[in-house]
Amino acid sequence: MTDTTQNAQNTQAPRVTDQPLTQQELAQLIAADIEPGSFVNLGIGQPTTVSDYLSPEKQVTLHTENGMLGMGPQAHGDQIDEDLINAGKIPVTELPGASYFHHADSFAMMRGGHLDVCVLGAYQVSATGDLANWSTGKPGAIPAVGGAMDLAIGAKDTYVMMDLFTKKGDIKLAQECTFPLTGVGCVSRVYSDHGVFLLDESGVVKVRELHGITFAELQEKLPDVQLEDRTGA
Amino acid sequence: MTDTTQNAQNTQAPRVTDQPLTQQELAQLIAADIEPGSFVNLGIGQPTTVSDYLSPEKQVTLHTENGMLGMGPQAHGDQIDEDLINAGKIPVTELPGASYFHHADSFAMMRGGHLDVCVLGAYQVSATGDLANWSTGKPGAIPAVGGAMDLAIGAKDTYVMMDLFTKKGDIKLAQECTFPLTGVGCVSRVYSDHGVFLLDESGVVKVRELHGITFAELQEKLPDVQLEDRTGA
Amino acid sequence: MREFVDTAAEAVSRITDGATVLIGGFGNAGQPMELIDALLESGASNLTVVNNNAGQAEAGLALLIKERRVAKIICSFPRQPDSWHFDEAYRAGEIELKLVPQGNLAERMRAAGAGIGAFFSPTGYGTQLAEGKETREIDGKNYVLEHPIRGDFALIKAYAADSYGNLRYRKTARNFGPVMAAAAEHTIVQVDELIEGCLDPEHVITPGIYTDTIVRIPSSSGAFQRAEDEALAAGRPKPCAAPADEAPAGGDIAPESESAAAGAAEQK
Amino acid sequence: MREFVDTAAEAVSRITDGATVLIGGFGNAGQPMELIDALLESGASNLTVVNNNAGQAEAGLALLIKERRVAKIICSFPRQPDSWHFDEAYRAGEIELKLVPQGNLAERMRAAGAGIGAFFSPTGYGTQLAEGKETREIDGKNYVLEHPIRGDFALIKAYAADSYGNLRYRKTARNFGPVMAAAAEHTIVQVDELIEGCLDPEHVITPGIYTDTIVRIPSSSGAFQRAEDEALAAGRPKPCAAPADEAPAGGDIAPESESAAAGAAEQK
Repeated sequence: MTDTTQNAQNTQAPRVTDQPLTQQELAQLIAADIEPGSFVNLGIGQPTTVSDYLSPEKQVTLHTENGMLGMGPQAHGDQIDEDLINAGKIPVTELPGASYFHHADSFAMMRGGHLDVCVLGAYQVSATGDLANWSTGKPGAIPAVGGAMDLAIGAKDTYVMMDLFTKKGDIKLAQECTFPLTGVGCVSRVYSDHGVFLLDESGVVKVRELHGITFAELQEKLPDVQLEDRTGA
Repeated sequence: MTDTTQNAQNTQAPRVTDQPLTQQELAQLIAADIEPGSFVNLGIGQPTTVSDYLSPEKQVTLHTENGMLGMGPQAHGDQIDEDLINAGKIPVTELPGASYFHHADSFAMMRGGHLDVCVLGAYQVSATGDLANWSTGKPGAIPAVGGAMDLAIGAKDTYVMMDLFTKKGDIKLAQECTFPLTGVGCVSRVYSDHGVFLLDESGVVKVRELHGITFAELQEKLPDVQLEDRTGA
Repeated sequence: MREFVDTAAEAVSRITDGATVLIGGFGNAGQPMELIDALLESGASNLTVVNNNAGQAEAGLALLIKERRVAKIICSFPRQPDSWHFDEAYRAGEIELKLVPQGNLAERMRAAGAGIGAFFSPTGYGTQLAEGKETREIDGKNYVLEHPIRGDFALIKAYAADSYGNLRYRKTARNFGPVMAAAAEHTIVQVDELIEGCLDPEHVITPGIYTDTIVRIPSSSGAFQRAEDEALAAGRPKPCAAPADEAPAGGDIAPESESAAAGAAEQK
Repeated sequence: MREFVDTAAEAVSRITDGATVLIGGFGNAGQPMELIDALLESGASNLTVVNNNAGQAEAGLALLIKERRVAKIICSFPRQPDSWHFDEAYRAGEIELKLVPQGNLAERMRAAGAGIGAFFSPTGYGTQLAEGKETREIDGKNYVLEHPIRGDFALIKAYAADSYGNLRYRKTARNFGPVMAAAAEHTIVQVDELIEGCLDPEHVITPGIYTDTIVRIPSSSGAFQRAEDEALAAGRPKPCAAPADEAPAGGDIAPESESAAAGAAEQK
């Protein structure tokens, strides 16, 4: 967590709204917050949609941990080359300025902190930035971690993109994670449909945005978490 | 020390002669003992001369630790390219099948035990294969190690090529090194003008060849070292 | 001495029961499918296999596992929708699983090839996968001690080998190949192309010192490469190039063009 | 954001007193001479310098040391016939020397770039250079614990950069460049050539993510490369090729020696 621009908000959208953000709005918000010229890894599922809103002028370079910088959009039709896939094993394209490297070099690039941002999904995030996103810990489940633990610590900043609540209504931000950890103190921001939260080792959660939930309602859901209102509302 | 062919002698030359070997004969002997297809690093100075006797049919590939496999002979005239030098910083040539790599990859290749043989010079070698070749330990001398310690452990087998005696007449093979060590238990063979010695962790020195010195004379010079006559003489 | 052989069966013939075999590939890219099939055919059993996954559907590694020839697997992502043979063997207690984060898997093999005794990795610190492992705080950051993973054999796929055993790869099919080639005692490579003469020394990815047995087995990679070569020769963009209006500008010199959109990035 | 600048002076202008500067090169190959000269000119002092050597004769690093701008040097081989400025500073107690075996030097910078907290190296075990360091026996072999060497800045020389900051090198001039580029917070590169467009993604040695400031400074490398390109275009062997009768046969397949793909693969 080396987030030096925790208060930056690159969009002009209001910080407090009555409705939760749609997935598209959330992706747009994250894309707007990514600095021009950044090197970025977008994780499994929802985070991938951030790329739809990265404007070309920002010159953001995408990394895929199976050995490439300068990854382009998904390949279709004649573009498909079975030797050119992303970490989700989906055929992708090559952008100008791309480069290929082997797995050890690729993960060295992440582990060494050379990427600016990783955007990841999560089951749970703790107030101090612990991440749980690789296992629900169900007994008897076959474990599989892939690159999750490497990605968690694989950039200067790790952003989580998630719904704030599970389908059952449990909040996914917590004083401590109850699911098996992916990484300790690694998440610097949570982008959720109900708000944006800035995390650090203090455990005090800075609430940058709130959507469809009030500060008081949020505090009620998180009785053990110290929240700080930074919405300016 | 993983010398599996300690008794191999690929030349037909006699193992015991009255005269010490010339430097050329010694280089020839080492070259003859290097297995066909080997990957070899020849240290700066005398060991370099071994390459003069490596016949093309043996398909020996030379490594230079500044980042190349497939190094050719020294470059002359128009061949000289300042970007193509050996570890002694002398311009060299490129052979077919060559490859270039960076310093970390190059030393990983050595440290990982992928080279078959390193041939190095020495101030002293101990009966158990300790090597001293980087510092005479003179007080006030400016130390410099270069790749010596990496080379010492940088191959499946480390051969030392040296005169058996200093100019002052001291023997350079000893029960224990008195000079600062370059590596511990790393030398498997000593090729000297006065004989060839096979070393291992037992500390019993197997004498494979003797030139211009008898077994009795050698034992007299090395009262504390257990010698075993393998000359067949 | 390096050997060039004619068939996949010959290529894997040295592999004996109980061997540790590093198998390259990430998805289908770089997967030495014909070598794995030959290993299946060879009958070698009680194997330890290192691969990113644990086999998929009814092919390759999945069949090795189905036939209970793999006693132990070291991988990062065994569980997949079509990993039913692994799932069954695992639930039956008939295969041992060592789960390793993908970057640690790569770095541990890199360490094996590079002669590193062990290294402190930040990945996995504080998680279940680091339980029982030595940890250390260095400069205020926490690390886990990780040890090398060596192979008796590596089975990898490269795009081309020259007559000196130097290799080049294609695109993301490079993945584990160079790392495994250096981490194994004996490296067996299937290639699409054998180059008469030699690769450009500047472009060699795996130097011949790391390759032992080479067999040519043409695959679809060759067709993709030929299509690419033809396009470039005709002055057209590579088939795999993103459409021009999607290409982002690079540095400060050519600040034109467009954006990046990744396909779904599953952490497999 | 990556910057392309016009002069060596601009390129090094961020380097301040007390910085740790990794300087590439082995002998003259890959030595960023003009960047070092600019650093001398800049006046930055109290530097920690990491280089294989400690300056030679009356140029570059030797002059930085002569002017006592280097408080500490980390290198493998300071003592040379023409290292008189270092020798004098060292004997006067005016420069601190950390002597590191060359491979450990490279690997410690590699560890810095790769996020490794520390690693066990066999090199130097049982020697003076391991005194005071933690050691450990692993699988019957002895190792010394070595820590990363990071730079605030790296000054390196590459052969060519494209507009995305991707680099390629020439022959043994590659040496420490790729390792230092990844080990430094800010990497400053002098190149002979700026490629408009981009390098072939398969042939990029240092990806642009590792480069920050790039300046074009033509050097003799350009002349050597042009001579090589001309020879290849004319069907002659590269000037640096060993004479045919010195060439050992290569593999089992094509014991003729041709450099096949040289240069042909750059996209522009």
